[in-house]
Amino acid sequence: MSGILLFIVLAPLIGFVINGVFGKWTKPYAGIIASLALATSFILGLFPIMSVLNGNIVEHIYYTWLPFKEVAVPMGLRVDALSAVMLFVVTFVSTMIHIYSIGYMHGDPGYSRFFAYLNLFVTAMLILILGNSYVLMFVGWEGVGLASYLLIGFWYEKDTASDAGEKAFVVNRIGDAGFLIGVMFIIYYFGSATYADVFPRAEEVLSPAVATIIGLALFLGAMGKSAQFPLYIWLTDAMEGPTPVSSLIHAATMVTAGVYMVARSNAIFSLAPIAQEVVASVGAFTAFYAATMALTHKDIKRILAYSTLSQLGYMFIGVGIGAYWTGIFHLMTHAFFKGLLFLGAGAVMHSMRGLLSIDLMGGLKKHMPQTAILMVIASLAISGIPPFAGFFSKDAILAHALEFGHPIIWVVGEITAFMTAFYMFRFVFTVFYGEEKVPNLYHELHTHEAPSVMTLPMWALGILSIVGGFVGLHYGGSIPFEHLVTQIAPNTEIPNEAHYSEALLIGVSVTMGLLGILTAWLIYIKKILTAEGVARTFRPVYTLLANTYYVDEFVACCIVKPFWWVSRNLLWKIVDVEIIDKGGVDGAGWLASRIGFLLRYVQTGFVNHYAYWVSLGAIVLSGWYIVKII
Amino acid sequence: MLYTMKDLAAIMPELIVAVFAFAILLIDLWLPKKSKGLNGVLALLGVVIAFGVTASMYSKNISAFNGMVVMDKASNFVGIIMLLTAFASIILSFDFIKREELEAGEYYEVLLFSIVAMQALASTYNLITMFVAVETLSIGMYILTGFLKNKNESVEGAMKYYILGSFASSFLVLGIGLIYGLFGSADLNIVKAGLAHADSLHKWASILAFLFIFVGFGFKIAAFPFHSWTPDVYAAAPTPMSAFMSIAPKAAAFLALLRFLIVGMGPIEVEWTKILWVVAVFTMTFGNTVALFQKDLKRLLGYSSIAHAGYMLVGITAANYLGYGSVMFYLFGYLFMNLGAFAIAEFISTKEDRGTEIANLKGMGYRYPLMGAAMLLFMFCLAGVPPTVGFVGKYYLFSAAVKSHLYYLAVIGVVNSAISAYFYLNVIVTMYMKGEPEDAKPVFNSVPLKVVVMLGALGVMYIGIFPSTFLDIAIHSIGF
Amino acid sequence: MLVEYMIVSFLLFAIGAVGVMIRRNFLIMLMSLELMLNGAGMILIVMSYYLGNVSGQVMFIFVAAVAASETAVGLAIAIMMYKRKGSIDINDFSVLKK
Amino acid sequence: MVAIMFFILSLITIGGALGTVIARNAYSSALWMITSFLGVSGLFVMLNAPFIAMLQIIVYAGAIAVLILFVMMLMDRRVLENKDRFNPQYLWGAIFGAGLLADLLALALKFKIDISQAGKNLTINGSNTKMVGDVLFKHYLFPFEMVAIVLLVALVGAIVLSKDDEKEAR
Repeated sequence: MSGILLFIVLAPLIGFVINGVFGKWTKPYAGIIASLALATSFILGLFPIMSVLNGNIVEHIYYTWLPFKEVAVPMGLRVDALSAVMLFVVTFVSTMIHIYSIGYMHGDPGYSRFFAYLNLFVTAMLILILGNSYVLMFVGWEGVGLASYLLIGFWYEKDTASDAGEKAFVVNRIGDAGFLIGVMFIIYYFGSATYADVFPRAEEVLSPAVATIIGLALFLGAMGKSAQFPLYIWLTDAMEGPTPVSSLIHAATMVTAGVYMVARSNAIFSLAPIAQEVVASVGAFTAFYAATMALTHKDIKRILAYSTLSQLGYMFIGVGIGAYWTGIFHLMTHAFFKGLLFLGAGAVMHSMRGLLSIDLMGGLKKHMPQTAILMVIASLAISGIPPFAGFFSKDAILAHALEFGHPIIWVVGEITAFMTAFYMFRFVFTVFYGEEKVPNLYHELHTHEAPSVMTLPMWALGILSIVGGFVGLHYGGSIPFEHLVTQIAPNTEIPNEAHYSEALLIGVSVTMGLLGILTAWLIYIKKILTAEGVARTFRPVYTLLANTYYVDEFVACCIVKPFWWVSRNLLWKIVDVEIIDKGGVDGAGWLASRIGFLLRYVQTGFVNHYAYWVSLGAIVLSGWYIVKII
Repeated sequence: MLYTMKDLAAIMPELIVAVFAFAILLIDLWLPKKSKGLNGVLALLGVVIAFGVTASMYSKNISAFNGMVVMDKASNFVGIIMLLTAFASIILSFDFIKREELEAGEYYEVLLFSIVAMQALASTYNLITMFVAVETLSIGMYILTGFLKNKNESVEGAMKYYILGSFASSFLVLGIGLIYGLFGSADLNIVKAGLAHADSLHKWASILAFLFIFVGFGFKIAAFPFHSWTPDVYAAAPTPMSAFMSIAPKAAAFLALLRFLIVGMGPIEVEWTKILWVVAVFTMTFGNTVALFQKDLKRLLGYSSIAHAGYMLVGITAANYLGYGSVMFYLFGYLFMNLGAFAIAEFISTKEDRGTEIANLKGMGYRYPLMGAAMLLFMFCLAGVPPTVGFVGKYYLFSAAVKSHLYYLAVIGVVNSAISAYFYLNVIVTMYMKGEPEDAKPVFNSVPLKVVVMLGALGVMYIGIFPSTFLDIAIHSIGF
Repeated sequence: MLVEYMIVSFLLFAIGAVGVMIRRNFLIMLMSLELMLNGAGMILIVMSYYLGNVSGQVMFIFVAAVAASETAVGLAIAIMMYKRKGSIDINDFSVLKK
Repeated sequence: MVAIMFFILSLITIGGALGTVIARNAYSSALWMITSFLGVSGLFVMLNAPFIAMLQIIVYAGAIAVLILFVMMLMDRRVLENKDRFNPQYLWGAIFGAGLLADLLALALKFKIDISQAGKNLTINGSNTKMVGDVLFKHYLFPFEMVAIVLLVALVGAIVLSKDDEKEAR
């Protein structure tokens, strides 16, 4: 088993080396080589997963890093229930996206480079999830950052792309500093960073205050990687990368690393209620905030990017309230349907020659029937409509939020669910239904269905988007997924758990989702039906329709428009662009440049002035002691 | 008082290097113009033999010349660092000297004599010997900085280095004078004994003496505010020499500083840790902040070396053996990353013939994939990204600070290394994401340079992944 | 008398330091450096006298020898400067900055 | 008597130093510097260090000063008589110098050591030179050898830097 475990990580690395070093020669087969490497990983990964399902923990240590006195870091790989889920999700989704990319990236000059980077990314991600210690996790953490950054800037000829890459790296470094501080604290208190050493002793070693500090530091890292408010700014810019990258890295796998890390550190977070509260609140706020953002955008990839932020917020609610398994559950289902949504968007872009605005699209269903169906499936899943996958996971999170005593978060979550359904179906209805908005556009662009090398992986994800949630059903009194994950990440014990009728909660959730879809339908489909001819012919019906129309108007004028306005002008333009983007990022840059400017006065080029500094140093340092003695 | 063979054994590595330096001095006179390259080979040979001797005598512990010279693990460890640096710099110099038509004999001779001085600096407990050694190596460095005497920048660099270096060493002499006045000797063991039962006034006066001596050492290791020569001199000096002087003199000066602090100033540890705390924080922050605005690779590396001196001061400030050992280990790792980065600076300035502006790195990642990948590695290593040696080194430096309960210092260090990622990253961005220059020239091959770069990359990775042996040696090298 | 002797040597040192910091002529800066070094070296002789210990005088020999060789290199640099720009004003040599 | 001698000699020393720093042209600076060195040498004699006093005259006032004067002869007169003596921010330099001096004076005033042995143990058989030689070659042999290297390096360096180059300037 130890060889299999090692080879899971090595297979994509070998792919990376082949495509990276011999890229010139392997170019025509780069995609196939990369996909084969990943498929190998996936298949090999099934063995440890089976073993975990039988109740074992697979852990092998390969060599010991930094063996010095009390701090030794055994480098090994570990598959337990938590990493088994991640392993399955990462290898499966990656394999699908690799296959899809064979079609999508076809003809790109950097074809082999692209696959080399993708393989590098998967290697790092596997190190992140399979590592048996925080140190190894950090290695993977930095590795995925690097790969993501290389992939965002893949089309480096575009200035926006390289800028976005840079931004991603810098914002992530802020988070990474937090993570590193957390890890240093852990090493300081436990004398080790290995999970097997840290978690069993967490309760006896850590006081609540220390646990809170460590938790918050780790969460800062998670905020950077998983793009939580206010460190989310890099994610939307990261959409400059090729669409499969957005799908793989910025939706399905890498961004969930933060959620995984928090769930992994459950022993620490469970000791720190304040840190948990922060995690859940930030998650809830991000979920809501990002959903309002998604309402207004017209660029299909940005809509999906904001939607990703929002869904990540849900996951943080799940892990923040202490029901870690719900967060991981949503992580899994989200990987399926969000991966699919991005691939669908990629297929649309592919056939629309890179056009992104939903204003230009409409009625695409006729030209791309398979994509349309898949997108509807994915949208139903994300909207939380049973029996699609998203329903189970989202419902689990929200139900636990209420049960663990967070009613406000529950309310926010439900409102967000409504908005989610609305913006997703706004997207679906405007793009795939209705009429062509620009006459003859499709004809000129030769819009057609994507090749089957792209649609087949989409179908695979589509099927999982439908059935993937069934592991969250009750089977004989227990939920199998919960049973699996809580072995490793038990729920935080909450005194006086509240009990609510499950049917009612499900009812509310489903209603919210349906309501959102209905609203979108009324606005984007119904509007077309209010042709005046119909109105004149059926006078009594007209009143009804008119009334319905009033509802539309009402919704449009009194709810949607103000909301629109607020979210666009206030939240997006002011908070997002002005405060966070300009104030935060540019402000930091500005401040740094001012400081640097001042400091450059030190280096005037005149040797006299340099001597000033030397003597000033001597004076200040000795003056310090002179003053003390006199 | 007789000096015996034992005394000579203690200065064996110094003697070998010095003998080769004299040999070059003599042989150079008879060499015809076109075979001046032999000087380089001779210098290389000397360094290799001295390396072999140092390594073979590694665990010896000899005190010679009335305690003026000692050979212990620490001096040998630093000796190995210096000789490796010298080895790489000499290899880099081969092409450089040919291209710039420099006087090869004098160049190598001065280089070898400065190595002798550094070896002496690293292996003495006597302040006056330290002073003489510091001056010898400084004079060597002034000369090497000004070696491109047809370039205004080079003359300017030498001039600045000279004035500031002499300025700082005057402070050093002042401090030595005060120490001598207080304890009647410049020998650190006697100073320690005297300081152990000194009254408060004596202690206070010796802190001032320490401060003046620290000006001298701070200048050599480029600590704020004695750093100002660094970027100018690095930019001005011949690139192989910038590489050399960013590592070897620093290593020797750090060891001398450690000896001075641990042995001589041991009894007033509480006080000097406070001073070094402040200096370390300013040094790190200054180096990293100003480096954000650099447009020239060599200047960037100059500021980055200031910042790295700050990180190493963190290890000293921790004042425990983990910290001291980490400094040694960091120096060892720094050797590989910095040599590699400077070699790349040399590479772009010669191969493309366009100087060392960072903008000239454009598209390098694709035109020279192997060199680009190596540079990426060096930058990540300098930024402290795992699994490179930079990460391991910083990890140990900061954990030594944490061990001594200097949490703020550790946090400032971590934040600083996060800031530093930005400008190292900028180099990578330029290499991979800023397009290609229009006037890309065809590739030349310079085997020695590539060898240095590849060895650097190998070292950075290998020590980063399997640091245990090296760590063990480094940590146990400080045994005084 | 110890204090007076120390004050003289410190004055010498400080005046030399001021000279380095305010003069623009390289040669005069060089001379100021000599003053500094001499002032610092004088401490050794003063201490040697008051401690009744001759090693201070020996140390001064080293300082003097080093000062001489330093001056030799400094003068070589002065000649380089003069050859390059026909000036030994340090303000003409301030291209490297920032 | 001793006090008067000390006063005169230190006046010469300090005056010479001030003259060096303030003098308009480099020639007078050099002469002031020689004056100062001679004053220091006189102080050394008072401090029972006749050998070092001679060394001071030979090395500093002799070798170094003469070397500097030689170099001046190579240069154009204009170069040595700058119109701007001081750099524009000289005030800061003066302030830092004053600060340094204040620090050092405070140190001097507080400095206390055991001076019961003052002026003793500096000779063997009445010869200071013998004593110095004895200590130099017995205890300080290693730094002495190092000094040989310093001198050699400086010699080679001075030659290589100042020698004319056939190549065209760039």
